[in-house]
Amino acid sequence: MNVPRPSEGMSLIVRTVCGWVKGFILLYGIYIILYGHLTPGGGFSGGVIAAAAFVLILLAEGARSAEATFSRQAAASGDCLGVLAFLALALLGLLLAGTFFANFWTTDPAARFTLLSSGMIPFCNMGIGLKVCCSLYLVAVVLSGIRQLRFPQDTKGEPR
Amino acid sequence: MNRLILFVLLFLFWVVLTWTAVPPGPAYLQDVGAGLAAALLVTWAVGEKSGTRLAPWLQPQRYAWAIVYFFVLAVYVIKANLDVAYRVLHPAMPIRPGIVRVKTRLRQPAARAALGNSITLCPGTLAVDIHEDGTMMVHWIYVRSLDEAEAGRMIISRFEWFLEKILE
Amino acid sequence: MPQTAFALFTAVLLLCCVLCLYRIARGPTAPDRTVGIDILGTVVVGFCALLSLVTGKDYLMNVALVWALVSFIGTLALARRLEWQHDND
Amino acid sequence: MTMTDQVGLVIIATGVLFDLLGCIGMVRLPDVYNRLQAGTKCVTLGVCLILTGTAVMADATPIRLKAVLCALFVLITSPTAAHALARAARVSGIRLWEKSVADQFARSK
Repeated sequence: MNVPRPSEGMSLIVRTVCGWVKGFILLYGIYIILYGHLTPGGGFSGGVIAAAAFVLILLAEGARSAEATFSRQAAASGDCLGVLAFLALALLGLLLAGTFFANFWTTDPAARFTLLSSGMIPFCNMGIGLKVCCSLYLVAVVLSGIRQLRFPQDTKGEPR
Repeated sequence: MNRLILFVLLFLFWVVLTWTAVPPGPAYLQDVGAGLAAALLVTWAVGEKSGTRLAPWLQPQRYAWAIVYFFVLAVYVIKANLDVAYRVLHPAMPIRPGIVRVKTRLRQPAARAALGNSITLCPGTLAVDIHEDGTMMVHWIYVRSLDEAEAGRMIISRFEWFLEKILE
Repeated sequence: MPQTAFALFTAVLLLCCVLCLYRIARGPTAPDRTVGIDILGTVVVGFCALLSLVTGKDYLMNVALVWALVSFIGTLALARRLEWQHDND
Repeated sequence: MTMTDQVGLVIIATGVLFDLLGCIGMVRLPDVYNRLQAGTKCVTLGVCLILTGTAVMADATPIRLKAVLCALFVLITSPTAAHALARAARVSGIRLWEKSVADQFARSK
């Protein structure tokens, strides 16, 4: 019997519908991240939704397509970058305003309920969102049992 | 081209998402700018380089047929629901299920996917699988014909005609 | 009058959830249970919409959208697992 | 209670009724594929009708727009999920109900 490999996708209908909705899911995740200070949501939940878009690609189109869209190397880098950005913002608060995590960029109180009305909070959210998105995607990759698919630098032959 | 279409659609989606109850003021420019940036980012991340041609997107008759198709599909969906209600509430449950094989002449993946979803929503049928050559496996709740051509006439011809005009 | 109607709708939707839970608990095979999970997820989207309508809060519609999305991806994951489980045995 | 409210209530009531029918079908019918048929068709239409009713009745524009988006999303993804499940069930060897008349399934590739 022809054994399907994890690197293959699901049937044609699922793959096509995945191609239609994946961009919108990712954009929705970014919307939740950016508007975290105005509506419920924020870095973590938005990051989860953005990761869901990539997990959808991993499930429907297979590991190879997922690797081409969002490689594990890039995910690992994004993971670290998110944490570092978050920490850098906290340290900037320490440097510029004297307290760890101080909101050093105060905005006009009259301009409430707009996108740039809460100083550094959206930027912190972006850092958290990047971190959560990449981490959860990596978790899904590891759990989906495609460990056989090697990183480019340590592969010898054709990846399975 | 594919990326351009995706970008426009994503930006429209963003505008719908950030729609406010009050008429937008000058701060709305921030929303639009963030939307442009986010749509660009998403297009770069998941957009495919090749595939779709732009020309079919600019033919207005396709949109007109799509709207007609939507209403036709709505009628079939309501019929399907009444059909299910009849079969479920009837004490004897008049079902005669089976998986039959039909063949579609549609070529484009998008058209095939739309066909599969349509026959899942229309009375008594459920798409189970589709092969490269267009053979579809359909689960039918009340099998009326085991012949490939006749079953095809009963199940998919009514949608194929529309989808050929919209997506092929 | 609308309040009574909404209470009735909620009761019926809860009944739907109970039926889905019955199928999840009872279903003889794994795909049966997965069907129950899929349908339960879709019913909950309707629940969120009703809640959003009653309370007038638009963020509950966000919850409905996210729920539809996560339920879809969860069903795909379960379906994919069923396929693999058979093939790797 | 205005006219639009009444229309919206009727739409939502129809949707809830179809939801209930779908769930009853899911409990009563004999095998996975039949359950999937009843469940998917009725619950998809039911939820879409509830969302349409919400869009008709709601007084804020964001709720309306998001309800329409959500209805479109459910309309596209719910049949796809049903298809994936049916294929997975058939591939993993779940038999059809014993009174079924045909099984012409053949696996792709």
